[in-house]
Amino acid sequence: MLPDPEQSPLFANDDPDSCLVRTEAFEGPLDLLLHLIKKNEVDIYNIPIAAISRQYLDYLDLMRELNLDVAGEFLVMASTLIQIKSQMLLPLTPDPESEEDQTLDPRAELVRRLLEYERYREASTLLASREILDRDVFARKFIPAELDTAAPDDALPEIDLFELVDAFRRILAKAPKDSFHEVGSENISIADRIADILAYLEEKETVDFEELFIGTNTREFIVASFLAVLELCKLRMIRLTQFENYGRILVNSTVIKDAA
Amino acid sequence: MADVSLKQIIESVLFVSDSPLSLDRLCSILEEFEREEIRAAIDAITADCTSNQRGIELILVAGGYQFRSRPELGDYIRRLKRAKPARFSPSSLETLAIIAYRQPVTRAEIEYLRGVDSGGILKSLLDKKLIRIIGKKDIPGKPLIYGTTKEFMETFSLKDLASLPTLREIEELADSGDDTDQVLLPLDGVE
Amino acid sequence: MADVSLKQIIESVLFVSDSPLSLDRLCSILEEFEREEIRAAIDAITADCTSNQRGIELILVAGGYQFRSRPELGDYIRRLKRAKPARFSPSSLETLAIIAYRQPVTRAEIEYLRGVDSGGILKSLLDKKLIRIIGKKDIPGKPLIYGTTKEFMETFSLKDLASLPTLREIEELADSGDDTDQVLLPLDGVE
Repeated sequence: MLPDPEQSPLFANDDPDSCLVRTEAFEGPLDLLLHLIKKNEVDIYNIPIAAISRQYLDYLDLMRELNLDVAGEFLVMASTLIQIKSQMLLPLTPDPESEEDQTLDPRAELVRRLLEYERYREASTLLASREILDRDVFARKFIPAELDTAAPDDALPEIDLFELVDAFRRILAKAPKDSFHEVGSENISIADRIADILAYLEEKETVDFEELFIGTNTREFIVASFLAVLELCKLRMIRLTQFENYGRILVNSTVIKDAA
Repeated sequence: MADVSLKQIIESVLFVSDSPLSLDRLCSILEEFEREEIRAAIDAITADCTSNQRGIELILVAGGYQFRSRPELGDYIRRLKRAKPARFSPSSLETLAIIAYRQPVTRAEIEYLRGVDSGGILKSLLDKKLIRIIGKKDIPGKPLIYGTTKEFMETFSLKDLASLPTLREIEELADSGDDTDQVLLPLDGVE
Repeated sequence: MADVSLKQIIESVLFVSDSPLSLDRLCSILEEFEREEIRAAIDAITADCTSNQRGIELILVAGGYQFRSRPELGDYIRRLKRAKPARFSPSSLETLAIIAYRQPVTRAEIEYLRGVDSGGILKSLLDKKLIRIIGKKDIPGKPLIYGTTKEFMETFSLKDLASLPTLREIEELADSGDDTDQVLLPLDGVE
């Protein structure tokens, strides 16, 4: 016999001393909802929304009473629950997309999310139960003496992209303050364009200004190209010449060819 | 060097390597041997470890071969290491599971699935090299996409990604009418 | 754990240790065993390695026991090292990061940011073709200007420089809710 979910209290508490639980045991609203569904022993496909939302809100109240921060995500879910609850009070709307006599259950999306979440939670326990390196099994993760003395190689090292950004982040954190400026994606595409333009000029020496803008005609691309040209002028790596008013503008490379 | 066997060579090479070595890698290092000979020697070493009551075993992990201590000896090794054994919080395991099974995946997708902000956890998984930035997704906002690393497979003793434990399939929602792949998330505009 | 032998235990402990372990140390780690038993197990392992055509041997070095590859296999082991991609040093990584994100950039600018001489590192990054000299800046001294190369993009599988993750994207991860302290809350007995 399933207990009547409408009657089942959330905090049924026979032994108040033995019932400490960490709020973090609920990783988020989905976790809390799953807990309530299990606790009430209700069918996940047929959640008694009124009872579950009441218990959910009780829990949030309890957190507030204890002066705990209720994370925004919990509040978003609370409003979702209330919305579903009010939709459930309306007569079910027939699904116009469906030929069959089907109706849209307002709970459907939430149920799908819960099931998927439950699936990943299950996956996480499977991961935790594996033989974890440095917990259950151990390998030699050091360069042994016999390799240490061998000659180093010239192969390209392996780096992770994140390591690169993180290195830059650390540099900026300790670099003199006045050198700080935001590196946004725009800045990077300018650098990109600078590299392209210089490569282009390496082959052609002199080109038509407009030639530099051939490519994708997105606004972003044009702006980046233009700023790249300005930056290169500033660095005096290119020179712009115009023969007459409103005439063609020619771009020259001034880069001193030099064997590095 | 006629007096050493291929088995000895492979054992010593695998022994000193600090990361798993794939069959391809072994073949390119030991180019004077045939792939089949190398494979046979690996099998022989694997069998030796099992039958001769050894303290280590040869396993296939992250696409390569690596000697590892036998799991039942973990207790003794932890005494030597003293350092706290690697531990994972439920939230990092959850996040890792989502990335492992759904990669490439964006932060927004992870957060939709978990229902909570996951930036801090992503950062710490990146720091631990368990996940990596694969690139940017070609949708408005160009969010970063994440995937798991070789270290992830090494850490969880996975031969390859295909050998992730299979999950109970989600039953299609009864009467829900739409049978969208679970791969699709109603995320457009959530960014 | 009656089903594992002392020999297995000692093999696995010696295997994972990154430095030689003395008999004293082994005795203190494996306190439930007698010194004589441990010594006998070590001798047995040593003998096994010699008689069973193994690729490694157990030797006494610097007062402790350590597995080493057999000296006559050194040739093969050195091939492993040659074939292995080197790790990037933190200073090269820093320098490369500055060039990637700040290009076009001069050596003086790099050194200003890093606070140390970076000539040697620039040279080695140039050798590895990860960076290149784009040109000279037309200011007194005509310093060289550096930028990244096509090889750099290939190394990181980047479509273009715009696909480099931005600093802001990483900062956002780092800033969002880290694993905050866990608070105890009275609730009914969950797990």
